[in-house]
Amino acid sequence: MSPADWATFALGAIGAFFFLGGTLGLLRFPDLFSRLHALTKADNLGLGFIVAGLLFQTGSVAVGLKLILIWGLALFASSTACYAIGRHALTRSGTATGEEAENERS
Amino acid sequence: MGIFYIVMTLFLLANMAAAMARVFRGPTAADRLMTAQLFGTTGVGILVLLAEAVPQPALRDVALVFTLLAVLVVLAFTRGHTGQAEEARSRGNGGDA
Amino acid sequence: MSGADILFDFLLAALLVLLAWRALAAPQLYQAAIFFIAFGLAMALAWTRMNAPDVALAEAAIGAGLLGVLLIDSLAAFTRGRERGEAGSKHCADEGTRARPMPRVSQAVVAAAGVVFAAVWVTAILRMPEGGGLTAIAGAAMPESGVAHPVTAVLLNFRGYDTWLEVGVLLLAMLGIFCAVGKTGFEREQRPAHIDPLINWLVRFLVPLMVLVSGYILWLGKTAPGGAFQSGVILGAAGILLRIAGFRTFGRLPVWAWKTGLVFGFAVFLAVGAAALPAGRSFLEYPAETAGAWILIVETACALSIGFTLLAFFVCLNAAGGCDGPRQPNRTN
Amino acid sequence: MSGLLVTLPLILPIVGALVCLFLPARARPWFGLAASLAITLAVLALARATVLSGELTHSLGGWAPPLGIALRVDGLACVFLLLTAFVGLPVGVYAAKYFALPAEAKGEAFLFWPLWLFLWAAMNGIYLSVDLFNLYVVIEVLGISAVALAILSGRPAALLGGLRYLLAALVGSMAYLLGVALIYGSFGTLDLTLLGALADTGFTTRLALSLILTGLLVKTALFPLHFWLPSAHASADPPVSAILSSLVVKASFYLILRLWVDVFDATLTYAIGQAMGALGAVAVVWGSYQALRQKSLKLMVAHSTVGQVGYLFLLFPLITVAYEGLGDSPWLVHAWTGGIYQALAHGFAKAAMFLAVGIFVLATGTDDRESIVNMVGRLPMTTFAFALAGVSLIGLPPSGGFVAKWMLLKAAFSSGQWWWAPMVLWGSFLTAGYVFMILRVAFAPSRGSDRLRPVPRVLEAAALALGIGAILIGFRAEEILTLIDIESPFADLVDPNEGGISP
Amino acid sequence: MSVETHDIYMVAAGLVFAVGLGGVFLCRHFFRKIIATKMLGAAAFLLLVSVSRRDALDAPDPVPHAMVITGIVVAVSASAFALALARRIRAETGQSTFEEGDAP
Repeated sequence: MSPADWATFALGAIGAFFFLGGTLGLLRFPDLFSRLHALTKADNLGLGFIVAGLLFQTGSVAVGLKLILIWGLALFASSTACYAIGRHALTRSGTATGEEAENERS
Repeated sequence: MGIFYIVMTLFLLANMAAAMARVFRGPTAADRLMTAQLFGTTGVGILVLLAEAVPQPALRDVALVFTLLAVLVVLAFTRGHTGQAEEARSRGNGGDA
Repeated sequence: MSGADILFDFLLAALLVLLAWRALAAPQLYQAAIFFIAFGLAMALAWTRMNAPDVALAEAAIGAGLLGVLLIDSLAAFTRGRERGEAGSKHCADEGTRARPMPRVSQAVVAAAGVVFAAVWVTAILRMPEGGGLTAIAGAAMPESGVAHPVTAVLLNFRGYDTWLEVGVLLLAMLGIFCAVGKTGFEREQRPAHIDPLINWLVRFLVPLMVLVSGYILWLGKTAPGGAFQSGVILGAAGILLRIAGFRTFGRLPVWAWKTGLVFGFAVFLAVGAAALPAGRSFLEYPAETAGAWILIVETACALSIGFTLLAFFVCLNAAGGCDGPRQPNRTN
Repeated sequence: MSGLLVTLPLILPIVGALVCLFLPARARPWFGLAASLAITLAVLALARATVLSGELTHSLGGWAPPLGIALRVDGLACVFLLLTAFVGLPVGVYAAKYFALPAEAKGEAFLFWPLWLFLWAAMNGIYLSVDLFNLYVVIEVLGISAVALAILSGRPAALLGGLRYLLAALVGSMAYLLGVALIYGSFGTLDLTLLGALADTGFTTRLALSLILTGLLVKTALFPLHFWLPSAHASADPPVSAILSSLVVKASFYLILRLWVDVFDATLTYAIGQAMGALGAVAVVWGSYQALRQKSLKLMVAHSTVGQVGYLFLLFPLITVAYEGLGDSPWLVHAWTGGIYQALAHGFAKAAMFLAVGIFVLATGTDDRESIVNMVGRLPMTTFAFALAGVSLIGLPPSGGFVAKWMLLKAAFSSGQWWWAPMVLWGSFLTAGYVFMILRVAFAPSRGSDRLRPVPRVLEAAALALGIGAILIGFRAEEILTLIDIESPFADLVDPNEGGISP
Repeated sequence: MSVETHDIYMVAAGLVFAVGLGGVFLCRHFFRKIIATKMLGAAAFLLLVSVSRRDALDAPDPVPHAMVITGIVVAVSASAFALALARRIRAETGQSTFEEGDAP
C-alpha cells in the first residue's frame, strides 16, 4: 500500500466513525434538536472525510473537483434542510423540545 | 484497496439499515424526514466509494444528481406543513377554492 | 466475486424487500412515504451494483428526487383539512391513513400465499434458460447509430419508437391530470408566499447549478450514461424548486405557452421521424451520415419538454387537492 | 410506400390529437371528425393492400428485429383496425353533438377529442405491434388515455371509478411486464415472430405466460378480474362508455389472442384452454345475471359487457386442442372465426346500446330502468337501435351475434367439447332476459307526463347506424371471413365450401 | 453453482413483487395503493436489469437498461396521474379509500 492509500484508509475510517456517530445520535438523543445536531455531523464531517480520502486516489483534477462539488452541495443542502426542519419544528410546536403531539398519526 | 472500499460501503449500508429504527419511532414527521436526509447522505457516500471501487466514473454523476435533488423533498415537506400551520393561524379556516 | 461483495448484495436486497414491506405496512402515511423514498435510494444502489449507471441516474433523478416531492406534497393534501367536518370524515381519515391490523386468519392466508409465490418464483429463476440477450447485435450496430453510448443508441435509435411513445405517455398523463384537476389547474395561483431569505438565497444558487448540471448530463449522453430523461428531470426539478420556494414565474405563462411546452418534444420527435417516410426511409429512421446531429436535436427537445411536463405535474397536482377540505361540489368548468 | 401505409393508422390520430389541442373548442369536433375520416380511409387502404399482397411488415427506425421494433399487418390486425374505425366514426359523430349540448356538468369535455384520438392511436398501435416491450408502452398509452376519458365528466362517481380503473390497469400492466422480463431473460428477444419459434414448455416460460395472461385478463375484465369495469364504464359519458366497452376491452383481448396463437402455442396445454373457457362461461352467466338485477340502465349495459366478454373466451378451449395433437380439423376455423366474429358483433352492438341508453338518460334526465316507458312512441329511432343491438347480443338469426354464436356452437359440437354449448345457449337466454325486460318497459304505455327533453337527431342517427352495423356484419360474412383468413394460423384448414355461413 | 449478484436481485424482484401485490389488495388508502403499484413496477425493472447482467459482466446488455429507463418514466407518469385523481377525490368528497362494499 502506498502512502496515498494509507491516507485514504485513515480518512475513510474517520468518515465512517462520524457516520456511526450520526446514526447513533439520531437513534439515541432525546429530542429533535440534538438529533438534528447529530445528523449534521454525519452529513458534513462523515461525507467530508470520505471525500477527502478519495481525493488521494483521483488522477485527474476534474474528478477531484467533482468530488469537492458533491461534498459542497451536500453540505449546503443539509444545512439548509436542517434549518428548514428546525424552523418548521419551531413554528409547529412553539417549543424547542420538538416533541410535537402525536397528531401526525391519524 | 478493493476490499477497503467494499468494507466501507458495507459499513455505511449497515448504518443505513440501523437508522431505519428512527422512522419507526418518530415521533414527529421531522424526525422521519431527518432520517431520509441521513439515508441520502449515506447513499451518496456509498456511491462515491463505489465509483472508485468498481470503477465506474458515472456513479459520481449519480451522486451529484442525488445531492442536487435531496433538498427538494425537505423543502416540499416544510412547505406543505409550515404553510398549513401559518394558514390556519392567519385566516382560520378559509378555503381558497 | 468476493464474499464481502456478496454480503453487500445480500444486505441491500434484504433492505429492498424490508423497505418495500414497511412502506406498505407502516402504521402512518408519513412513515410509508419516507420508507418509499428510502426504497428509491436503495434501488439506485442496486442499479449501480448491477452495472447499470444509466438506470441509477434515472432512478436518482426520478425515483428519489421527483417522485419523492410529489408524494410528500400529496401527503400534506391527504392529511390536512381533517379536523373540519363530522364524524363521518374523521372515521374516513382514520381508517384510511393508518394501516389496519389484519385478522389472524387473513395474516396466515397472506403469508401462505407469499411462501407459495416465493417458491414458484425461485424455481422459475433457477430453471430460466441462459438467454442470449442482444449485447452482441447492439454492439455490431453501434457504428451506424450516430452515438457512442449503447444505451443512448438503443433509446433514441434502435428502439426510438418506444422512447417516442414514452414521451407521449408523459404528455398524456399531463392531459389526464388536467382532466382530474379541472380547468382551474393552471389558473389557480398560489397564495403570495413569504419567501424565506435563506431559502431565497439557496434557490438563487441552486437553480442555475441545476440548469448547468442538466445541460452537462444531456451532453454526456452521447458518450456516457446520461441523456434526455435524466437531464429533463433535473430541469423539471429546478422549476419545482422555484415553485416550492414561492417564486411564481411559471404560473403567469399563458395557456398556449404551457401547451407548447408540453407538446414540443413529442412533436419534434414525430416530425424528425415522419420526415423519413417521404424520403423512402422507415418511420423514425435518421439519415445515415447525420444521425448523431438529429439525435442531439431530438434529445434536446425532449429534455426541455420533459422538464416542462414534470413541472406541470407538480403545479397541477397542487391544484388537485391543495385546499383544505372539500371543494365546492358544483364547479362551473 | 408500404411504410407509409402501415404507419399512417398510427401517425394520423396522433397528429390529429396534437393539432386538436391547439384548436379553439368550437373547431375541435369538426377537425376531429375530419381526422377520424382520414384514419378510416387510411385503414381501408391498408386493408386493401393486405388483401392484395398478403402480410405487410415495417421495421421502425430501419432496424430489423430482434434489435429494432417491427410493425406487422395481417388479416386479424386488419379486422380489428376496421372495427375500431367503423365503430369510432359514428361514436365520434355522436360525441361531437353530445359534448356541444348545454348539459349541466360538462367537466373537461374540451379534452375529449385529443384524448380519444390518442386512444385510437394506442389501439391501432396494439394491432400493429409485434414487440412485447413496445406493447407494454402502448398498453400504458391505452390505459392512461382510457382513464382520462372516463373521468371527463368530473363527477365524483366517475373519479372513483376512474381511479379504480387506473389502479387495476397498472397492476395488469406490471404483471405483464414482469412476464415480459422473464421471457427476455429466457430467450433474449422481444419479437413475437422470433419468440414463436423459441417458446417452450419450461417452468419459467409457463410462469411468464401466466403473468402475462393474468395482466391482460385484468384489462379485458374477465371474471373474476372484472371488478373495476362496471363502475368505470357506467359512470363515464355515453360516447366514452361506448368506446371503453366496445373497443378498449377488445384491444387487450386481441393481444391475448395474438400471443395465444403466435407465441405460446407450444407452451399451452389442454388444461389452460379449458380453464380460460370455464372462466368465460362463468363470466357469461355472472355478467348476464348481474345485468338482469340492475335498476340503472348504464350499469345494466356495463354488466352486460362482463357477460359478453365471457363469450370471447369460449374460443380458447376450442382452438387449444390443436396443440395437443387432437387433430387439424376444419372446425378449428369455426372456433377461430366465431370468436373474432363475437368481438366484432359485440363491438357494434355494445356501442349502439350505450349510445341509445345515453339518449334515454339525456331525454328523461334519469338513469332508472323504469323511466323509459313508452320510448317506442317517444323516441322510436333510439328504441329501434337498442332493439337491434339487443338482437345481436342475444344472437338472433340475421345478426352478427348469431353468426358468432352459431360458429362457436358448431365448433363445440364437432370438437367433442359439447359442454360449452349449453353455456352459449344459457348466456343467450339470460341476455334475452335483460334485453326484453328493457324493451317491455319501452313498449309499455306511459302513465304520467310524456315530456322529454329534446334530443338532437344526430345522436339518434349515430346509435341507429351502429345498431344496423351489428346486424349488417351478419350479412357480410363472406368478405370478413376472407380478411380473417389472411395469414391466419388456421388458413390452410379453410374449406372453401364452409367459408360463408350465410344465415 | 455459486451465487452471483444477479441471482440475489432476481429473487429480491420476486419478493418485492409479492409485497407490492399484497399491498395493492390489502391496503385501503389510495396513497398506499399507489405506492404498491410502484413496488410492482420496481420489481419488474429489477428483474429486467438483473437478467441483462447475466451474460456479460464488463459489457452489460444495453437493451434492458433502455427499457427500464423508458419504464421508469412511464411508471412515474402513471403514478402522478393516480395521485392527482386521488387528491381530487379527497378534495371533493373527503374520501381517501374506496367505500365498503366496493371491490378492492
